Order: sequence, then structure tokens, then C-alpha cells
Amino acid sequence: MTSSLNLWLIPTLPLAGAAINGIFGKKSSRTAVSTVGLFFSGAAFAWALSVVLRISAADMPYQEYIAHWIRSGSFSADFALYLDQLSLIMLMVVTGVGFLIHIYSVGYMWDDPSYYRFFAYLNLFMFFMLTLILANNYLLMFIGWEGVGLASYLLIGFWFTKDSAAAAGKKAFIVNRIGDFGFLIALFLIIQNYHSLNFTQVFDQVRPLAPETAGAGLLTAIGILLMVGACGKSAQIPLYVWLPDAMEGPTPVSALIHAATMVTAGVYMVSRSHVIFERAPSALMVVAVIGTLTALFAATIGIAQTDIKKVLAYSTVSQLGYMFMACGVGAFSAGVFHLMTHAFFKGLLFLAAGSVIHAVGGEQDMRKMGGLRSYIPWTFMTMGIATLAIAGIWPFAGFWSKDEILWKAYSSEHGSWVFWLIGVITAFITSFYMFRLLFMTFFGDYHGANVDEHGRGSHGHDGHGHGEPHESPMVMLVPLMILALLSLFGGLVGYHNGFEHFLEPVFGSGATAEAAGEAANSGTEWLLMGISVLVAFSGAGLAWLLYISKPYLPQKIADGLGSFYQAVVNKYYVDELYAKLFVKPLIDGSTTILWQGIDRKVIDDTVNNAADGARHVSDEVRHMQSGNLRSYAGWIAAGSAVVIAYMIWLGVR
Amino acid sequence: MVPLSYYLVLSGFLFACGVTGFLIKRNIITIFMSIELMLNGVNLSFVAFAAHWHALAGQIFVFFVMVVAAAESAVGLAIIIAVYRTRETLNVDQVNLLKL
Amino acid sequence: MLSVHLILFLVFGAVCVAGAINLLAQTHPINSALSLIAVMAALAGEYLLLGAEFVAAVQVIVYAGAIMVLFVFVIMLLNAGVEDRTKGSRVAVLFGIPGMLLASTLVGWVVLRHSGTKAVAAGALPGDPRTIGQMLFHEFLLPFEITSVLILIAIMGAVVLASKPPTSPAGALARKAD
Amino acid sequence: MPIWLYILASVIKSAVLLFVLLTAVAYTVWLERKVVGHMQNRWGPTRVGPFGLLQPAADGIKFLFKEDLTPPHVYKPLYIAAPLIAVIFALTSIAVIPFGNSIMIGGYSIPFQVTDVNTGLLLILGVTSIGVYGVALAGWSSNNKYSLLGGLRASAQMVSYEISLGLSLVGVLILSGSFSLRDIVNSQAGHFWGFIPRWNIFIQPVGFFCYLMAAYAETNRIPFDLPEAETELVAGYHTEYSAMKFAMFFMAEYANMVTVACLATLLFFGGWHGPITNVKILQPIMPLFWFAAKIFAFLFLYIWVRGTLPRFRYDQLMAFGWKFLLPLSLVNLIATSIAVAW
Repeated sequence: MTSSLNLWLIPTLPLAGAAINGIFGKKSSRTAVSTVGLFFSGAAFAWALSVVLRISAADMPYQEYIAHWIRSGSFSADFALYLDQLSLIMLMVVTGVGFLIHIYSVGYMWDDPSYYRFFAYLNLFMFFMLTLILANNYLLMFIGWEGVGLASYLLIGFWFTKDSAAAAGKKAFIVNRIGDFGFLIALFLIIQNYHSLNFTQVFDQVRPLAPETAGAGLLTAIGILLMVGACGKSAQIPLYVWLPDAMEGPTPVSALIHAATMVTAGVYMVSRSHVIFERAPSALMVVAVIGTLTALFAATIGIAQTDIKKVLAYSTVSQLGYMFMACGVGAFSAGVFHLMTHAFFKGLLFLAAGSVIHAVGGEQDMRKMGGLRSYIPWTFMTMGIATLAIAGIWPFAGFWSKDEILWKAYSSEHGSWVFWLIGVITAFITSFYMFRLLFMTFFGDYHGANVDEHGRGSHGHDGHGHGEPHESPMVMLVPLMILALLSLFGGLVGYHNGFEHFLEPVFGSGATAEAAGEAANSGTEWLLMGISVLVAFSGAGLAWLLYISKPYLPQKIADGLGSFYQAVVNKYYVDELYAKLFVKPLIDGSTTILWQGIDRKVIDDTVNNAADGARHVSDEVRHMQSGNLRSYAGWIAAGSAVVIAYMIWLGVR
Repeated sequence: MVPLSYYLVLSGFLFACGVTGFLIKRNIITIFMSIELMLNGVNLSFVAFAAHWHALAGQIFVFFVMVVAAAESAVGLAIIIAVYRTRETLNVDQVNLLKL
Repeated sequence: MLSVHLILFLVFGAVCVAGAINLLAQTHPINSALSLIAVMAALAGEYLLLGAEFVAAVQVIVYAGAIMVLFVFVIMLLNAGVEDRTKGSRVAVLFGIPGMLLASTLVGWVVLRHSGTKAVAAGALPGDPRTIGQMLFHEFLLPFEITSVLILIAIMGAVVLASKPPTSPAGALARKAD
Repeated sequence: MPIWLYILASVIKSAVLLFVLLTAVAYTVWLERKVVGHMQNRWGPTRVGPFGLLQPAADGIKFLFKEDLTPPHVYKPLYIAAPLIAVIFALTSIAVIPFGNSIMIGGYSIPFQVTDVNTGLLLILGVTSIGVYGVALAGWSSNNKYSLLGGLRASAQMVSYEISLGLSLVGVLILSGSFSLRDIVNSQAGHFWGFIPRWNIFIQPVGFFCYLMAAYAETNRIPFDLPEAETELVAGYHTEYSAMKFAMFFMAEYANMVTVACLATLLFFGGWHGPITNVKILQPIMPLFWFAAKIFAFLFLYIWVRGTLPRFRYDQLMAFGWKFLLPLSLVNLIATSIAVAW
């Protein structure tokens, strides 16, 4: 590397934007606020682009030292950045999608009274997310990790006057804390054993180790704990419950944070730590199982949801499960690939959903939509593309990445046909509920002509005329179109394993070996690919059957399934279960033991008794202060006698 | 040739007399003089140690003690005058308003 | 065998002890003050025995000649009489005196336990003004200067404390006008 | 020198010195009366002996045989101790004054000095400062308001002027680099340019002035005799004293005058050095002569001032001491040290 890339600019630009908007935004006009917000996020994107153009594969991994932070003995953690192919992809996704969503937000949030606050938070999120991505050590990464958690909390609770939003924010934060706890312990273990948090230093020490076959070992422990952290951030079983609730936030937030970027941080972290995971097969197995289960589980919930954003949320959880499944079978590049395509089409889905909600004046219930195709054609088209992409229909982006994952799940040394099977089932369900969403929303008749009772006034986008759904402004549509293009063609980078080769320097020769073995199994691969496409089409067909051709059928099926259907509608009662299992005992325990027991009886009483005791003792002791000089002298003499006696005793002892 | 301990015992005796004076004397001026007596006792041990260890610094300390004693007595006696002016007594047993 | 040095030590020491005890025994402050002057003068003798002639001279000039004059002056100014034996403090008697006795016994015991300490010869140390001065103005210059500030503050404090506050500003002005 | 011989020599020297000093004191009184008398156009004592020369003896006898009156309500121990303190410390300081060079007797060098302390000047200062107690205690123990005022005035005055006194001497000490009076005198031997004696008065005129003023105040002499200002305080601190006790105060005062004159001679006027030192026969005597002559001159100056100047007011006295003399001696000290350092 001959010259510095000035990587530090990329995170700091959004920080500057956040600071400017946060400090001066309240007094500034909306135009000024959006200019600042867009400029700084756009500048970060532009700089990231220029970095991509300037850097060559030979220069990576590139490290940049900014300032020194913690130096304690042999341990050190600096403000230093790290750029390799993996973080480069993340960088592009975060700045690119982030910038598009910034643009979209200008239109979507225009009427909100706290417009400046939104952009300040959004820029702040960008800063932390970029810190997370570019960090060269786990500690700085953790700072970004916590920072995005903070930004997420702030944005979920953006309309904090609404109880559900505030509660959802808290829920997200607390659930994430549980995951962070695991992450932290993993970091402690790393420090204890490798005396560093620096990626290169840690991985250099781990790399020579043999895989832990006996099941449990240090690396397994670290891996599982890291996975716990990832579960929290990336909404995996059992910590996924916050993500559906997070839909209380503004839709661009859902798109940016809870679909495209932040929730994938767990995938990124696991991929980043692939050196550790590759040497801990048990941990990998845990990752794979969690990912697979989450994918299936969330997909089934998605079938029965009627809130458009909730469907997308469960879909996100499910897709994240896919990514973890990929990581779990050792196909990190496939996971990252899906991460990228998912960022495109899920971001697009959310934005399009936002556009729909915008169009119908804040309504989110799909049963009150329908037939919107003619009202909002652009939204319909982009959303259609996204749906095709997520369903995995050739040649859309989702096809390439999903197919890659399924193939790896089947063929990889850590994989198994079980993963593949569940993956295919999930793909079928995904295709079904996505088309269900599409059909319920855009086809049939419009059910919401008289939607005037929206209690979502606080959303701020009820300034438009109601009754007639209307197309969104261009500022919202342009990002939709760009993302639609990306969803269309974004998957082509994976053609002929191009994406995998790009990431080869990061994930190592294992990928190459698999690629070699791939040729031998190409027949199987074609077969599997065919199956997955077939499954996608059949899912779509089922949806068409149920929601277009015979719309009375779903109700019948639901009645027929009875309690099982109720369970699915109520998300398998997981929230209720958690409430019973954890929240209630915690609250009860806190009330009776911690509050009434420890705080009242122990702490308060200790303090009160200490104070009472001090007062009583003082009442007696104050007579020592008689005001008589000679008495004071007497005390001094007696005291010094004691001191002298003690000193002499020390001396002669 | 006098053993060091003789000087120290004398010094300690003077100091003890000073302490006793502080404890049993009622007149504030005498109490003040008891303090001076204590300082003198300490000074003696300083000088004795200076001679014993051949360290002149011990004598220097005595000068500082004297300077501080001079400052202290100047201020202290001024305070005594002020106290006498308001309380019209020199008996410390009767100057005991500063209490709880 | 008693050397001249030891005899002188004992003589001065006896004066010291007698003076200190007399200070305690006397009820009139002026007698106590005179006893203290005697103690100080005898201590100056002890300093001479220890070779600290400059300290001895300063002891007489500063302690006996200035500080104690101040005491006597104040005693005369306030016309302090025989002290009244009030019983204001039980603590001083119950704790102070035993504490003092205990402490001095312990210290004396420790000191005498080490009575094998080397003897101190007269004039063993150059305590002449030249050496003292050089030390005071080189090694101890900063403390010396600080004590000078201390003295200045003490002077001002004494003046402020002892001067009678003007009865009223008008009166003070009138006095100034005279 | 064997120890017994040393003690013997010291005893003899002390006895001789005491005799000389007391005689000098007595005849200073005679001189004062005579000189002041002439200044005031009177004769002074003339009846006892030629020119009244036996007057001091007569006075002494009178003091001895007068009734020793002790007023009631005095604090007796101190009333008695005070004149003793005054006279003893006044006489003590003369012990370190060198009157001349050593003389050789039987192979031993015997200095004209009771004891040669190498911090002689400090000793004089210390003893002088203790002399305050005589005056102060006398004033207090007499239980008389005039005495008390006199005593208070005396102690305040003496403490105040002691500072100027000490500081005025430091200039000389810087020049000679010693506390030993003998060294100080020897540093003044020789001449400037062959004819002006190398006396400190020519180098330290301001210092001498300060010393003189402070010394007058220290000895409670006119114009600073406030403690015994007869027009205000009857006789100040010795109002209640009579007979021998009074005589002791008298002796103390004049002995102090002699000491002050000795110090002035030693410090500023070259001590025993003087012209005509080359006459062989006179060599042991000449230093003594010059010394005595200089002291006489000083004593005469004392009397002359007494006959000439009026008395200060007390606030003027304090103002003069603190606001003029002290700064002046400080300036002198600083100037001297700068000059020496340079």
C-alpha cells in the first residue's frame, strides 16, 4: 500500500452528519436537514466507492491505524480499521443501501415533526454500523455492535409517545443485551487465552490449531458464545422475538436496520470469526441447527400474519436463518452472498411495503388492501421483482444465493441432506407467503376505500388525501427502482462462483476445494437447482390458488387446522411462553426478592440502620466535643499513647 | 561524652511536662507556654540527633521550628488578646462555647 | 567517671527539669514564663554542649529574647492573675494524664533499652553560623523562603487580630480626620 | 595551658574587668553630671573631692546605707529578682569584649578578653535581649501603674529596636565574615590609601547610624528614654525602687551604655587600632589606650545628646523604629550584600 486510503473518513462522515443534525437540526429547515443527512451518508458511500476503485486485491487485508485507545500491559485495542473482501462487501452494502434508504426517507418522513431527529439517528446508525464493519479488533467491533443496538433502540422507539413503540424499543434492547452477554464472555475468553482482541493476532494464533473433534473445547465455547451474541443481533432462535416487534419503527428503519444491515451483523461477525468456527465443528453444528430451525420456524409463522410488515419481519428472520445455515455448514461465502442479495430485495420489500402503507394512508393490515396494482403501478412492479427474488425464481438475485446455500447445505462436509430438505421446505413456504402477500395486497378488489380511521396519525404521513390510494413521490420511487435493478441483476455476481472466488482470500482454500469437488457433482447440483426452482414456483402457484382463484379456501383450511392455525397466527405463543418463563418470574423475583427483599430489607435497612446508628452513636459521642480545650488535649494524649504503644509493639514484635 | 539516650530522655521529659501542662493548666497563656515547652523538647532531640548522626539538617529543622513557633506565638497571643477582650477571662474552662 | 561534659549536661539538665516542673507547679503565669525562660536558657547550654553554637545563640535571642518577651508582655498587658483551679475537664485527668504517662513511659523504656547508643561528643558537628548559613541558603532555600512568607502572614494576622475593631466607620473616619 | 591556669587567668581577668567596669560606670555617672551641668551652665558635683571626683564613692555609700524600702502589694520574688536580672545581664555581656591584642605572660598568650567566643557578637545580642526582662518584670512586679506603663513601654521599645540593632550589624558582619569580635576588629586594621583608617564607619555609615539610634533606644537613653520619662511616669519602671535595688538599675543602664560604646568601637571604629603603634615601650598599652579613648568619646556623645535633644513622643518612637529605622537598616543590608557579592 503506497498511500493511505483514509478509511477513517467513511465512519466519521455519518458521525459528523449525526452531530450536525442532532445539534442544529431542531432549528433548521427540513431541506437543510435532509441536505446534511444525505450529503454525509452519500459522501460516505462515495468515499467507499472510491476506496473500492483504488484498492486492489493484493492490498487486502488493508489496515489503518487511527489513534491509540487502550494500552494495558501487553493488551492493546486501538482505533484501527481493517479492510478485506468481506468488509468491503459489507461496506458497499451498508453505504449503498443506506444511502438509498436515506433518499427514500426524505420522502417518507417529510411530514414527521421530528424529521431532524430521524436523520440524526439514521446517520448515527451508519456511523456505528461502519465502525462495526471496519473494526480491526473485537473491542472496536463491539463498540459498533452496541452502537447499532443503541441506534436501533432509538429508531424503534422513534415515535416514543406510542406505548407499543417504546415497549418494542426496550424489548429489542433487552433481548440484544442477552446476546451481548454471550458475546462479551466470548471476548473475555479470547482475551484470556490469546491476550488480544485484534483479528489478525487472534486468528494467527487460532489458525494452526487442529479442529476440536471431541465436541467441547475452548474454541467451541468461544464459537457458541459468539453465536449467542449473533442470535441476539440477528434475531435467531431463541432471541428472535424482538425483531417482529421492531416493526413499530418507521418503515425505512425496518428496511435499513431490521432487514438490510444491522440484523446481518451477526452473520458478518460469524463470518469474520470463521477461523474460530472452522476449528470448532460442534459450534458450527449449533450455528447450522439454529439457522435451519429459525428459517423454518419463522417461515411458518409468516404464513398466517396479516400485518404486511410483520410478514416481512418473519421473512427476514427466516432469511437470516438461511444465512446462518450457510455459515453453519461452513459456506461462509454463500452466507455473505445471501446477506448481500437479501439486503437488496428485503430492503426493497420493506421500502415497497412502506410505499404501500404510504399509499393507503398508514394501513398495515393486508386484509384491508387489495387491488392496489392499478393505483400504485411502480410500487407493484418493484415489489413484484423483490418477491420473485426472495422466492428464488431464476434469474433474480435470490435464486443465486439461495441456491448456493441449498447446494452447500447438501454438499458441504459439514452439511447434510436434512438441512437441504428443511431449506427446500422453507423455500416453498417462503415463496408461498410472499406471493400471498403480493396477491392480497395488489390483486383482487380494494377493501380499504373507506380507510379513514387510521389511528396512525403520529406516523405523520396522513397529510395526503385519503380514500384513493396514490403513488409515492419520485424521491421514494427512485430508490425502489435502483433496488429493483439490484434485485434483478445483483445475483449475477454469483454466476460461476464469481462471488465465492472474490471472497476466497478471506475464507481460504476450503472454498476452492469445494469448488473443485463441485464439478464432479454438477449433475446433482443441476437436479437440486431444478427442485428449488420447482418448489418456488409451486409455492407461488399455491398462493395463486388460495388467494386469487379460490379466495374462500384459506378460511376453510384455517378452520380445518383449528388450534394449529391459531398457534401459527399467534406466533406459536412464543412471546407468551417467554413472558411466562422469563419475564414473569423475573418481574416477580425482582419484586419480591430484589425489591422487597434485598433492596428494602437489606440495602435500605442497612443504609437506614447505619444512619440511625450513626445518629445514636453521634448523640453519645458528641459529648466528646465539650468545647473544652483541655478535654481535647486529653483525647489527643490518650490517642497518641495508643498510637505510640502500637508503633512500639510493631517495633518490638 | 554523654550518651544520646540521656538527651532523648531529657527531651522526652520536657515534652511530657509540656503535655502535662497543657492538660492541667487553666490559664490559656500557660497552656501556650506548655506548647513552647513541647517544641523545645523536640528541638533538643533534633539537635541531639544532629550531633549523633552528624547531620546538620537536624539543626536546620530547629530553625524552622523556631520560626514556626515565633509565628505561632505571635498569632496565638493576638488571639488570646482578642479572646480576653470579648470573654474577659483567660480560663480555658470558661471559654467553651464551641461545642454541640 | 564523670567528665566535664557530663557534669555540664547534668547541670543544665537539672535546670531544665527544675524549670519544667516549676512551670507546672506555679499558679501564676509570670512565674511559669520565667521558669520557661530558665528552661530555654539551659537548653541553649545543652545545645552548646552538642556543638550547635549558632542554634544556642538563636535559642536565646529568639526564644528567650523575643518569644518569651512577647509572653511576658501579654501577661503584663492582660494583667493575668493566679489561675483559678476550675474543674472543667474530667477527660484531661481521666484519659490525658494516664495517656501521657503511658506514652512517656513507653518512649523512655524504648530509649533506655537502646542505651548502648554511641555517646555524643561536644562540638562533634560544625554548628557554626557559616555552615548553617550555607546549608540554609542552598539546600533549604525554598523552605526558608516559605517560612519568611509564613512569618509575614503571622505578622499581619497578629496585627489584625489584636487591633481593636473601630466602633463605627464614622468614628474611624473622625479619628482619621484628627 | 593547663586547665587550672586557664581558670586562674579567667578569674583574675574577670575580677579586673569587673572592677574596671564598675569604676567606669561610676565615673560615667560623674561625667554625665559634670558635662550636663556645664552644658546647662552649672558646675555639677564639686563638693566631694577635687572636681567632685569622689562623688561616685559617696553615692555608692549612700545607696548602700539607705533604707531598702519595699512597698506593700508588690510581687516580691520578682520585685527582688528584677534589678538583679538587669544588672547581671548588663555586666555579662562585657565578658566577650576584647580590649586589645594578646600579651605574652610566662610563655602563655593571654588575650585582653575574659573569653574569646567565636560567636561573641551573638552572645552579646542574646544577653542584651534577655536584659529586657529586668525592666519589664520590675515594672510589672511593682504593682504601680506608672511602673507598669514604664515596663510595658520598655519591653515594647526594646523588642522593636532589637531588630534594627541586629540588622544594622549584619552589614559589618558581611564585610568581616565572622561573628568573632576579635576577627571583626582585626579586619579593620590598616589604612585606606595609607592615611584613612580602615574602619567600618567609613564603609558602613548608614549602618552605624542605625546602630547608634537603635542602641540609644535599647539603653533607654534620651531621646528615647520613654520608659522612665519622669514628666509622664514619675520614674517609670523603677519608681518603686530605692537604695541598692535602684542602684542596680542605675548600674545596669550605665553598664549597657559602656557595652554599647564598646560594641560601636569594635564594630565601626577599629577597636584598639590607632596611630602611634611603633613606640616599643608603649606597645602593650597603646591598644588599651585607644580603646578607652574611643569608648570615652562615645560616652561623651551619649551625654552630649542627653544635654541637647528633647524626648520623643511614644508613638513617634514606635513610628521611627518601625517605619524609618527598620527599612533603612534593611536597605543598608541589601546594598551591602549586593556590593559584597559584586
